[in-house]
Amino acid sequence: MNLDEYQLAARAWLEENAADDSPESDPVVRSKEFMAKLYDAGYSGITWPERWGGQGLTQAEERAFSTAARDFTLPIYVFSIGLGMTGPTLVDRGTDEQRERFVRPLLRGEEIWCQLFSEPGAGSDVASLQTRAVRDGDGWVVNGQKVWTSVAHHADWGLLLARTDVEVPKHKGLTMFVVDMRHPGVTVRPLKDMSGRSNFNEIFFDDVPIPDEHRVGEVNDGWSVAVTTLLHERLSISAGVGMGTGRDDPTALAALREVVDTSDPLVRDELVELHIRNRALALFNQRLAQETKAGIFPGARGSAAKLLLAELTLYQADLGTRLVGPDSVVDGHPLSHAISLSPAMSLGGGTNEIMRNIVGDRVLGLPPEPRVDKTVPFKDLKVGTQG
Amino acid sequence: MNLDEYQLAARAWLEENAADDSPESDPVVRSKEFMAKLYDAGYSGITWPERWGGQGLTQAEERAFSTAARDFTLPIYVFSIGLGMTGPTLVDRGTDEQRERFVRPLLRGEEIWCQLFSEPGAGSDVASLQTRAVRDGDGWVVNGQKVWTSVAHHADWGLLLARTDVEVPKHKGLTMFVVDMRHPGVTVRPLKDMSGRSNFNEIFFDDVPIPDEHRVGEVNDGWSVAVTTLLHERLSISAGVGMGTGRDDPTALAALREVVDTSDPLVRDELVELHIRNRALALFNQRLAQETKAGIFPGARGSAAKLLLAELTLYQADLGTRLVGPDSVVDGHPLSHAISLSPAMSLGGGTNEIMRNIVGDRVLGLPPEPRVDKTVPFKDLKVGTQG
Amino acid sequence: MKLVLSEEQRELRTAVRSFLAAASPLPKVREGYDREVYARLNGELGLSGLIVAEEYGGAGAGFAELAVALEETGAALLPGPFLSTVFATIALTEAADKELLSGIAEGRITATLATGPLDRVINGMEADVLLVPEGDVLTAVELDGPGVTRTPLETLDLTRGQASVRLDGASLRALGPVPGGLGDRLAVALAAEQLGVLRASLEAIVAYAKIRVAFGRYIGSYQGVKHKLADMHCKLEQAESIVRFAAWAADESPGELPQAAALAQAYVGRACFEVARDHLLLHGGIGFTWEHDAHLFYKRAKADEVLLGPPRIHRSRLAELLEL
Amino acid sequence: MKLVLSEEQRELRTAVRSFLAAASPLPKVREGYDREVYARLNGELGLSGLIVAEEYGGAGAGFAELAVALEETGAALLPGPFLSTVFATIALTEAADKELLSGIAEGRITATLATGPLDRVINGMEADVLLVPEGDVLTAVELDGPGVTRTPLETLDLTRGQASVRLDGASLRALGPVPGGLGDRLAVALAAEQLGVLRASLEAIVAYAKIRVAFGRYIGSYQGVKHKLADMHCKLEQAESIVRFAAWAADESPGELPQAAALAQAYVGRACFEVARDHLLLHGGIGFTWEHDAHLFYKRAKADEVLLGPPRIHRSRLAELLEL
Repeated sequence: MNLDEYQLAARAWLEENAADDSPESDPVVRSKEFMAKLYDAGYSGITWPERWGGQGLTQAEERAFSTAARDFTLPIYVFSIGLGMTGPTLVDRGTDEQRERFVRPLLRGEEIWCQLFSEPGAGSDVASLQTRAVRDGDGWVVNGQKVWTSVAHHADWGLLLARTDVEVPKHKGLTMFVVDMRHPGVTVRPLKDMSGRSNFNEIFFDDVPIPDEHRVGEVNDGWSVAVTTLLHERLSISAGVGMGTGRDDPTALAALREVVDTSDPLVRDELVELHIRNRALALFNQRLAQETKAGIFPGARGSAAKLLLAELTLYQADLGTRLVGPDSVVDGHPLSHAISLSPAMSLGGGTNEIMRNIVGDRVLGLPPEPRVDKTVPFKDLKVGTQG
Repeated sequence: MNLDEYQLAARAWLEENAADDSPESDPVVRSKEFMAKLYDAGYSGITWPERWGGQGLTQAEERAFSTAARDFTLPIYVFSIGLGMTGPTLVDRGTDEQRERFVRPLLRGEEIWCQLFSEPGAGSDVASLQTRAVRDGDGWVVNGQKVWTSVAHHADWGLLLARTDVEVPKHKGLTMFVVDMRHPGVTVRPLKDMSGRSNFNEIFFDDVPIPDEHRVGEVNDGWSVAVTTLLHERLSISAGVGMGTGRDDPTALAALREVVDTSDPLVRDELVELHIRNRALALFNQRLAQETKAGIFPGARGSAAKLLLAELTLYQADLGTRLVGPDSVVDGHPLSHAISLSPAMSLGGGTNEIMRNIVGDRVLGLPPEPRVDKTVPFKDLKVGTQG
Repeated sequence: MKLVLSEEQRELRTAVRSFLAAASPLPKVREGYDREVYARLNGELGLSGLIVAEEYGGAGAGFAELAVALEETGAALLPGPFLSTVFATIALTEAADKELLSGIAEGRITATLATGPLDRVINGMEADVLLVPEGDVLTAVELDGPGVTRTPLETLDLTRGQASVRLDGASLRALGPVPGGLGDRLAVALAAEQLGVLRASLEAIVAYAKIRVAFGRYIGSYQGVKHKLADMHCKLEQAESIVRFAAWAADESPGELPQAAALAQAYVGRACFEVARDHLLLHGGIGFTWEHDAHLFYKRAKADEVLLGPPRIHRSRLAELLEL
Repeated sequence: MKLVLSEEQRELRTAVRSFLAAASPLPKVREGYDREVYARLNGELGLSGLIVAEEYGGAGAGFAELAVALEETGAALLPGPFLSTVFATIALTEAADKELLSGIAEGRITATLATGPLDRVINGMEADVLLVPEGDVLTAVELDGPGVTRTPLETLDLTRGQASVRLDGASLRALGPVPGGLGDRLAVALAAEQLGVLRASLEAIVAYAKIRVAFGRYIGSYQGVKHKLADMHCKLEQAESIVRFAAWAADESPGELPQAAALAQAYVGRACFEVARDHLLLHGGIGFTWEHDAHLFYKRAKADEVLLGPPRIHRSRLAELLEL
């Protein structure tokens, strides 16, 4: 079967199996059922090793499937962290026992995963995290707080980055673990964002035990494991697998031109600007995709695309409200929701400042900032918010 | 005589004495003649101490004179550095002998001054300069190169900042001198700027002797003297004494509206934006002036005004060329000259980045950058351009 | 032209600022309109009668003073019908209604003004009286009177509500002519509030940049943050200068008022939103949370920017006034 | 749609780039048009005949290849009538004049095209032939023929001259119809050159930021510089994507060409000037000197931005094409 046939077959399967959204049923149950079907059809873990439950195929098939899936909204949201980040990390860095235990249940939609890196005091500086894992007999005990955790309230397992040594510089005292999210010492509290929705959680760990078999990578080598995860996160965001296509975006040109006065030349020119910025970024993204297909990997240049998307998102919602005027901010106008959510893309997955640093350092090869935090023992380092 | 009378008298005197520009005569001769008249009339060094040739009056009289002078273009350009920077520095920090020797000849228009701080390798980081002054018997000998020096080709004296100790950190090994610009070891070479004009010079010092009596301030305390000079420079720029009013500016709204198609709503809106930015800055400058009059000194907030002026200058010339189109860049169009000169304000007197640092550090009180250059002996410090 | 506050104006500012800091801190702001705070605001500081003529029991102050007060209520995101009552008071200039004006001056009556269709009236739920310009005539209706239905609207701005008002047989009382230049004066009043929102946003993020650490350094020490804050400060300086000018023009120079008012909305409205947005973004993830106050300023700034219409109307107005 | 260069296109790029680096470095650029460099450019690399059909002795290549070449001549600020000859070649699409086209392909004839009034013709002093669209008909005139007076103009752009051409009894030879979409193709060609100017400007300042020290650190390590350079890189990525798209549309998708061409001028023209400007500013004082090359890029970028008319015309065109 060549790639085109693969894509056609995938499309046919999706039309059969992904069409009915049955929105009245429980979304988690629906997700689990769909993942099981996906697994049975051979579309779960397309590029993952066969030995652990994947299909052992290449990026080409993965891309063909994504292309086929573009017109569908696959109900796999609760598995996005597992499939995009924690699963690939275990495949790359886990022990065989861990792969055996965790990968197949993930691919079959039996177990939901979340990722536990971010902390309120650390922010962009992930490695300055303060959650502690302390030796306790053969295992470990965890105490601390995590934040910005998607799907944690559904999760069975979490990939947890914790501090295991405060006497060494911050990057050198971290260890990665798999933690049981069903343990009673784990408290998941929904975190309301500025739009009033709760898409994230805060997690509190109160003497949560972890067996040493659930350690991923060496003790104090957790940062290198986290780098693997974050790499997968970035790939996953830029690929946007299974995410919506923004067809109903109230800030898009198609939507705005219907509700604004296009007889006003100034309004028309604003819409032209919107078109220009959209096309510029869309073509850049398409070029990156074509390059990837041709074997040129975008690497840190993907951070430029992410930065541009973040700025475009802010710009579009702002423009929409300015064009529509007073009506846009009352009575549940879709633009009202859009303007509330528009900062999200500039904050999640690295702030715009972090993206600019990455582009400057890794794409342009500029000299790094002098770092004050690379040699100081963690216990002597300033972190978080200092009154 | 109250302030209004003072201002009226000044205006009457200026109408009598500053009206005829006689552009055919030598501008330096004209400047010197005018300064002599200004001195005799009691308008030279209005706030400077009487003992050294000034009038011993207050900022109020100074401001009244400036207001009266607003409609005149006083032919004092070659004295601007002396009156605005080097003279006040000598009044503040010179010895009585130096004040006696140098201040009155400056105020009477007999001697022209330039200021010799900037170097090609130092740029914004003035204190990293490399021109050396070495002890030689009772005096000093200077070797090195200075740049961006206005009126140096006419100057009799220069206020020179030179390195006298390379074993200490960069700010602590500088000394200030008065140097004889007529000495044969001083070479003044005009420096052509990107518009093709030569408003600045490069200066080369080749074994130029300086007697120790011409040292200003203590040995190795030159940086504190330079700070005094730079403070006067900023005040002098923000006051804009005797400078043109931009009446003939081809990038101003008044000029542009005459040459563009204002029947196009998009063009009109661009002109509205130009108006908004101009008024915003003009009103800010007026507020600063009113505050100064009321005894609230702008301090580092003046750097915000300078930054805004720099950006406005770039924006206006850019806008003008965009509105006028192809004709604006050929055949000596005034906008062609304006676009060539428009970067000047962003580079002279501190770059926009330096201005933002000043506003951030001194107005907003933000924490400083970690500094790597404050403790290292100068000889071990990276400076200039490193291949 | 007067761009610097007088001694008395500075005292007024200090008084309003300290009062609001104590009586209406941000956690309280989230709870919405508090009549008791208003009673004290009016009783202790006389704010409701600030620009009401002395003959109606007000302080007879000018726009310069009003701008000082609005800057502070804006900075504090004071909820409730303060701005709307100011709008109404401005509208009553030529239709001076003794009962209404002295009620407002005493703090007994709160009011609002229809600045657009009645299906979005600011503080329509809290105000007692709604003023509606009907052609050249200013009319009034009691909002809790018969024939009036008001429904609260879901609003982006969590600190200033709007309501949809339906009049069905309600009696509109004609008060007199709509004053000339009403829109200009509303624009200046709103710009003063926006200046406060801008200033408070900048102050909040500057304070945070001095205590928040990333990679072992205060974030305010990074030029990526510092230079942005410097640019925001430049906007503040210009916005304040424009508001002082526009307030002075409203008081002293009617000929300059139209341009000054359009300039104020065109510049200050935009600057306020940009600063509030960047202040939120520079807080990082915490600024995106409901618990943090950043979004309150961001949303107020956006709601204010479009309060009097799509912002381009102020620019078009300027184009006309400049005879471009 | 093809946005990535093929192997052959990358080879062409390398060839042109290395040739220009050796034959026309920036110090030489200041000396102006060098016929010998052109002879080699056309002889060794066949650039003048790149898009001339094979039947007229050209390479018959497409806009994708042309864009590669123009990007490099732009990055090198190659002086002389290269772009103008490209413009003329494009104009000759439907009026294929064997003598002219094979002369161009052989590198024997340089040409230019009137893109506006004859009192400003790019490379009017250097070109041999001027093409003038007269209504629907393309006409040609020998620039050194009788009845032609040309006067060099003082131009902002020091690396591309313009001339005022006066025709006084000169014979205009009619060649055939002006091709449809001529303006679009010129816009794409110019955008390719602008991409080169943008890229070279960014490369120059990135290189400088790695060697210039201020306050004991490389200036590129300051976020004030680094973040600006990152934003400039974002513009480069988008500009390149748009140029590839527009060149592809010119070759393969005539229906998409008008929008792509207007987009290319609207985006790339602006981005090119902004990057060239910021590259000059970030050099500090040295960038303001005549000796430094920064101003050459800055001036070319500005001249290119307005070459085909005030930039707003491209935006208006987009508005029309989008049926807004």
